[in-house]
Amino acid sequence: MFEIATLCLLVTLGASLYRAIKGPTVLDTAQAVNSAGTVAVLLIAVYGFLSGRPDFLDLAIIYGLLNIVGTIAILKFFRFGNLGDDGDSVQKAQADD
Amino acid sequence: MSETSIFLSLAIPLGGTLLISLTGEKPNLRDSITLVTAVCLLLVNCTLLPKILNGQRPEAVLMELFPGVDLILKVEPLGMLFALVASGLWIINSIYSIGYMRANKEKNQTRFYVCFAIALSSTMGIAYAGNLITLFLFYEILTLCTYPLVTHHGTHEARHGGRIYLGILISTSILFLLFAIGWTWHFTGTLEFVPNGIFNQEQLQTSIPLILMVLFVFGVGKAAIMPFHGWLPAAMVAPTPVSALLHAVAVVKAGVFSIVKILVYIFGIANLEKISGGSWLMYTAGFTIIAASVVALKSDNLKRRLAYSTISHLSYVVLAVALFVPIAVMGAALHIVAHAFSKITLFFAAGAIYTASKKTKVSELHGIGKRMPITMIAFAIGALSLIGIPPAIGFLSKWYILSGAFDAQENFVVAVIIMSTLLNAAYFLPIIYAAFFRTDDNSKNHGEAPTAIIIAMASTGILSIALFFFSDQIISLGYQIAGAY
Amino acid sequence: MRAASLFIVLLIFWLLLSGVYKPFLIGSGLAVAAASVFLARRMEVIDHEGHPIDHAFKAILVYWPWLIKEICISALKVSKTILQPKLDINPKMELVELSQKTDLGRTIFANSITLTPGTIAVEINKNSVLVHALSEDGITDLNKGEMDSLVSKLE
Amino acid sequence: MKNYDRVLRVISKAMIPFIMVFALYVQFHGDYGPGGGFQAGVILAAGLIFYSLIYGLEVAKKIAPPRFIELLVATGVLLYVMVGLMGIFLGSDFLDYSVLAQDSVHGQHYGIFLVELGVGITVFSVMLTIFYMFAGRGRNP
Amino acid sequence: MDFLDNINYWIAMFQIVMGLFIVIASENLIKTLVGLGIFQSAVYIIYISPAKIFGGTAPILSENYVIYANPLPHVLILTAIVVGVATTALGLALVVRIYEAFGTLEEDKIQEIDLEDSRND
Amino acid sequence: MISSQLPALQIIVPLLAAPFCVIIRNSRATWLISVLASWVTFGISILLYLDVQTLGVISYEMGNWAPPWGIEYRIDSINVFVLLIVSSIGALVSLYAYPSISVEVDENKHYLFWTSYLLCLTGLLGVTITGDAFNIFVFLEISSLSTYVLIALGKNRHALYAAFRYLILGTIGATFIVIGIGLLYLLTGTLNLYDLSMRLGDMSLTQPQLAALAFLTVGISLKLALFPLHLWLPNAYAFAPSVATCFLAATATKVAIYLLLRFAYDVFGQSQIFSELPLGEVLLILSIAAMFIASTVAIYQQDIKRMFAYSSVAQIGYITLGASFASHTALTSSIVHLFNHAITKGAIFLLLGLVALRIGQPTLKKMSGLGKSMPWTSAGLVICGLSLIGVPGTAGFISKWYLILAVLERGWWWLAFMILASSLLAVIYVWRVVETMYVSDSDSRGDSHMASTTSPTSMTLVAWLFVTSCIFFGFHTSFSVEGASAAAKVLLEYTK
Amino acid sequence: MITIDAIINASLLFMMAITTVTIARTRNLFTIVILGSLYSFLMATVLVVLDAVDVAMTEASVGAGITTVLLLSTLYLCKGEDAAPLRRPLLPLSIAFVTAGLLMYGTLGLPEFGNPEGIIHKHVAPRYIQDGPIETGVPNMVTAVLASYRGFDTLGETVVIFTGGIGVIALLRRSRRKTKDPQE
Amino acid sequence: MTEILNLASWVSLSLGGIFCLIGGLGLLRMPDFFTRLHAASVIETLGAGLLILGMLFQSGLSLTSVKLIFILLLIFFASPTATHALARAAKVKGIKYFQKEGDND
Ligand code: NA
Ligand code: NA
Repeated sequence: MFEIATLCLLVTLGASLYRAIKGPTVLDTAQAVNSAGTVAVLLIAVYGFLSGRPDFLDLAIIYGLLNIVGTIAILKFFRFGNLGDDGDSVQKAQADD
Repeated sequence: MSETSIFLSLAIPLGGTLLISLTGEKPNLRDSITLVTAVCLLLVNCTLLPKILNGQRPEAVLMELFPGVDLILKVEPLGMLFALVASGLWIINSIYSIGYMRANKEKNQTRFYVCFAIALSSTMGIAYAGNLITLFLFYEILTLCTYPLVTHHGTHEARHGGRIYLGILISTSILFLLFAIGWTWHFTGTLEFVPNGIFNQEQLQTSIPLILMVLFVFGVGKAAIMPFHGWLPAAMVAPTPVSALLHAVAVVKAGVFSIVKILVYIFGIANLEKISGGSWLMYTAGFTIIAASVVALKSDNLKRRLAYSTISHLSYVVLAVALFVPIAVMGAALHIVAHAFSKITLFFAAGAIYTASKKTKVSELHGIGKRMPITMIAFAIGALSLIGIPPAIGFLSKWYILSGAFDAQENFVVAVIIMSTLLNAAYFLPIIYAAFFRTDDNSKNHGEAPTAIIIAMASTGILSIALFFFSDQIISLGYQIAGAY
Repeated sequence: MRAASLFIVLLIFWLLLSGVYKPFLIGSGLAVAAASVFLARRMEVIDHEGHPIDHAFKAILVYWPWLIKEICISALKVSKTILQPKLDINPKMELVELSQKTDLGRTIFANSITLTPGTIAVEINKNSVLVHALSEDGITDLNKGEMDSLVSKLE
Repeated sequence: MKNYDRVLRVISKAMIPFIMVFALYVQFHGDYGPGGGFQAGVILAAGLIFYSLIYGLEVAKKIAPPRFIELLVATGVLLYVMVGLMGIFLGSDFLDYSVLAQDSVHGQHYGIFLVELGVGITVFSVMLTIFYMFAGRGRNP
Repeated sequence: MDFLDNINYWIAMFQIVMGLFIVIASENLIKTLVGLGIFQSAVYIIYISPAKIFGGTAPILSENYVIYANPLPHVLILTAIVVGVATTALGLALVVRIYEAFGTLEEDKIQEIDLEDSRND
Repeated sequence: MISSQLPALQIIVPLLAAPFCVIIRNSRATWLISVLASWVTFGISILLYLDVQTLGVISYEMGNWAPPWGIEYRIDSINVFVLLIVSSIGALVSLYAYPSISVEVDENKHYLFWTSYLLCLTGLLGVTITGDAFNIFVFLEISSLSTYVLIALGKNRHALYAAFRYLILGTIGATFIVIGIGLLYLLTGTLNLYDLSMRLGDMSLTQPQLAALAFLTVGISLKLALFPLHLWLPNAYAFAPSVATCFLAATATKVAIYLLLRFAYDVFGQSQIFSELPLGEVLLILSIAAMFIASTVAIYQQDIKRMFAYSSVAQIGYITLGASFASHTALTSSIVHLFNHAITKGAIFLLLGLVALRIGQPTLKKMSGLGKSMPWTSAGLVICGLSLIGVPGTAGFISKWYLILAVLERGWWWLAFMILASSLLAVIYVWRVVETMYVSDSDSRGDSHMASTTSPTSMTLVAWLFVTSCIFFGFHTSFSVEGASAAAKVLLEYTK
Repeated sequence: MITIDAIINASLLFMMAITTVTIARTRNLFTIVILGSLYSFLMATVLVVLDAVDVAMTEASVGAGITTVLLLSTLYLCKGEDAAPLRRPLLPLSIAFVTAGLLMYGTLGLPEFGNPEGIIHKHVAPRYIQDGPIETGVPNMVTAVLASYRGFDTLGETVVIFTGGIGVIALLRRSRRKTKDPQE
Repeated sequence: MTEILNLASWVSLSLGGIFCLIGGLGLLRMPDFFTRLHAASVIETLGAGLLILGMLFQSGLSLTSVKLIFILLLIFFASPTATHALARAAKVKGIKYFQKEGDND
């Protein structure tokens, strides 16, 4: 029963990978990798049950945590990495607070 | 006791080095130390002489270099002879140097005397070396410590000359000599100098001894056998006392001495005959004698002419040994002495001429005999000695060599000696003739060189003749060498 | 007060993760929770935003079930769209009014929008949120204000 | 960033204490499940990095002063070596934990715990220091 | 040797080759380091794969299992990962400094500047 | 109690000092700690050396876990010799370093320099002393990472790029080594070197064993800068701070060579690797290439440190040449040269450190007239140069002598000739320096920068200690040759 | 025998390979970094399937966490967006292929993996598995081996990290404090 | 009871898997960045939710379940945050969003 879920997740992972490679923009890649991260979390959880040792869910939690940390880091640097380009929008965003 | 003397013969010049470098600020003190050291060295060497004449062979081990090989000093007649010549001439050379260096206001005089003393120390090491490694060690030190002397002036030409000097000497010694030493060790398991050589009969049957002989002869680049003679004229850029040292005493003599010593004590004169193809040495030496003489004849530069003359006379020694007969070996030993005294006289004269008149070319020497009579008389003595005219020591050595050649029935050698004698005459006599019997056209006023120079030059000139009359000691040493096999 | 409650929550979190109930590990759980609370205070993350314990029960009992229902409905809708042979989408990006007074409220609102498939909160301003929707309906639904008012009640 | 994005700020506030507890959980439960000092150190550092991504480096440096963190770097290694040296002092070999307690298994347990703690401290502080260094360098004009 | 049986080795090999390729072929220092990371990570597969036993489980004591994977390679690779991250961190720090000093991240440009400098010496 | 703990303490002392440096941070205090630690380390090495002389092989079990389960330190005549080289140089260089570091490294980074220095020492000693294959990798990385740092602390911007290149190549090398070790582990199930060599046995090598050997060899060769894998070395040595250059040049490559010997002769066994593989031949050819090509390149260098760095590549060629065929004399020559070259290069870079204090990065042009302004330093350089050439009376001669004997034993007289011919290349590059220092025209530009400061006495003394030992070990060979000979004997005995 | 494990394993590995190829072809550094973190996730998942849970946890936290952050910081500091295209790949390709050949040669003789009869499961390791939990009282054998049996390796590992940290400080600390916080 | 649980578990796991697939398909099919975000939400909400529900049926009342719930919460908190951040970044970057032909707003 976990097999089906596992296979589905694998295919989904493949789809995310395809999107990550295909892009076309960096953000597409970032988004696809974020999705892939979520899928990996699920995959690990499911695999835990599949292999009969669900006590390794800690791993999935870590993946989840790092996925969000990584994504935020990516986005932060993505947006502020080009201060020259985005200066206006950043100031505007800060101004409306 | 004798062991101490051996150590002292190395230590005295080294101690002198130290004192000289410490007293560099005070030229008078420094120069006296040089002289005192030289005298002490000669005295120490003289204490060894009676023992050698008695047939003793004192030795001293410095240390074990690596398992099976010691650094060892061993006094035998040939080395004794060489040591005496070198240390004796150092005294005279020092006197001359003092005059020359001061008169010409040379820089870096302290460095000059330091290197000189080290050179003498290593010359002693070469003379007394008890095995090949020890010989090689001091041989290399000699090369290295004479390099600063050659490049003393620091000019472009000096650098260039120094490169050739060092290049050829280091290359030959590392490439051939060290190789030969290594191979000898591998082949025989020993590096000792022993009478009759270290090869056994089986080993003599192989072709290896011949190869080793070639390597040794060319490896000792200081012997200036063609084609490895180029360093000698190149080193002419050095101040004259250096040239005198290089050409008459330390370096070139160390070269031929090493060859003789290796041929006598590694191969053994008796064994050399058994080495097929060993006669190549004779032909090479003969060729060098003639070719160098021809070049000398063509050189207008006086020091250059003397240099090529040296190349030629060094090969006399090699040629003599290459006859492989005892009497010729004795002749070789004698020629080392003869050439030393005669050639140093010639160089002293050349330096005196330069000091007094700044002249360097043969063609400029017309009538100089009138202004500098003592110099030119000394020059004439040296020249006549080298040509082989009695009563100069040169006659004696040529005589023994020639009789060796007759003994060995080597007509080639006889022909070479006769021909080279003619060539010697051809490149020396015109100088003497011009100096005394031509009038000089336009020369500045000058007289003789400074006194120190004159004294030195006169003493070597006189010695060149005196030795002819008091040659017993030398000949008895020579007999011992010849009897060593 | 908030700190104490965070401490208890963290301790429970520890105990639930742990599963090994030895004195040493429980003790360290206490220490860890305390240390974390200490650090969190230094970081100034324990406030109504960081630890909104006040409305937790209301949120869990009322809001969450409602949200999950919404999510399911919209997810099905989006799935249907994806599965259609020819994509029938009409994306819109429009501002939607919001009535929350705190950033916590705004965040909950925005995240609820985003969590619901078919709509994404792109930018949040003081009084409005820029929403991208897969179709017109998404925005229309939001403009009805049900989610907005439910979230506002949580504040 | 703190003022720039409300969502990130609020969510991170809620998450950070849990990340810290989780990291320490990984540290303390390395004996029983996957994890240990290294992983814990990285996660804890990641938590602080997350914080400083959102609140800014200067704020983060106030919470965990670089000098202090640099001291921790050394402390972790020292702790490890000291535990090892205890083995020598108690008459056995370096890093033999069996002698740390009456019972060798207990000794091992203590030793492993302390050693993992050393690893955790070092890894955490090194990771954080590295991040400080990178983030604090600032672009050259 | 069935291909699929040894897929791990094959892929590891591929990763090594690709990693090495990126390292050598890349002009950009950052990309070089990423390649280096890939190259290093391939080793993990080489070590970890043979540690697994089919039908076994992770080497953490469990009531339901008697066969465990070999824990030793895991330990070794943990160390290797740590070494990898330390290397990467150091490499990146160097990259930052190089960029500040040379104004570029492209190797051939840096080498050009290098050459120019040594000519000026 | 202490004496039985020496193997562990050998590593722990410098290792423990490193974090203390981070805590203390004061420039002078950290230097003192480093000096103290490295001298204690040196002392321990000496004690270990004596122990090995009397007791034979020493085994130490980390954590009291018996090998092959735990990590074992295994000390025999070969690695104790290397330990002694590394720790002695570490100790002496640390003594020398203070004034040099003060000038060449930023004040607020001194403690970081010392920490890295101690870590590098730890790493190199760890690689040498350990009897566990994977532990080798771990300590190799400690030494490598700290080496990158030490190089990058050089003030010139090229130091950064040099360090980066070394980082890339070094990591590739280390990874190759790990792959090799991994393959060996897969094939034998053990990581203990002794156990490995037992389990590999003397049967002919299987495919994966050959691959493991190949990976190990390439990896180690990268680390030891075997031609043509030396590309990282010249700039790394040229632009690192003088102290670092000296320490690394004298130790790092030597430890890598030790590793090569260990794996080739002990773990695999020469009968396997030399009869079944062309490893010996490959090593031979590369060594010869190194001797000639690297020396030739050295001749054309203007930067003196780089010149001697290339010279190192060439000299490493002599060492690997001796290792490329399994005979007692050859191995002895290899190990003797490992020792002698460590001293010689150490001395050269120490002296160059003194020069650098005076004139900055030493180039040929700037060295003109140095013979007058820095007579002692220049004289030292000449002596060391002679040792590089292999002039008798210097340590370099001894190594070359044995190498030639070894080659002649094989009947390869042509090779002996080539070895000597390559020494002539050394004459050329050494003499370029000597000529510049001493024989310069009177209008030498040197005088301008020379008159100023005098060299720090401590530095001069240590440098001259090295120079003297260059001569000392040229005459007094009982330590170096006998040590090397014993090591060679052990290596050949391991061989089944 | 094709088990679900094998399928997961194989497909994840293929995805890794594809990711690597993409990284090699991509010029945008940002994309490369993001793909790098994806690569780590995939690797970590493979490691889970291979029963190396501790390693998986580490790889995930390092690869997807720390390394990504560091790479991004570097990108920020270096203003780098695009890498130059790869060099003319003749030399790199040949080096890579020699290595590949070597590896293939070696791999062909390697024992099949997954087989409990493999030599690595017979020597040394059995004690860790059988006695490890008893001798150390730690159920996680990886921890037991890591911290006790091979505790010295782990000390070395800690020192490696320490060295890395010291190195980064040495390289990146400015002599004069001039911090310009990127966030503000 | 067990069988019912198993069945429920099977159903929800399969459904979860299918929703993930649908989300993945959406990632492939959707025309622009924003619309793909919507597709991804399906994975993160229904896909994840159902899968975890399925696992919860298996694990029953245990600490495992608690961890599963943690994971779900984590996904529910983190993924919209990430999505929001991504969308905002895209907006700032000025990435054009797909509009139906003829729609000019
Ligand atoms: Na949504
Ligand atoms: Na663990």
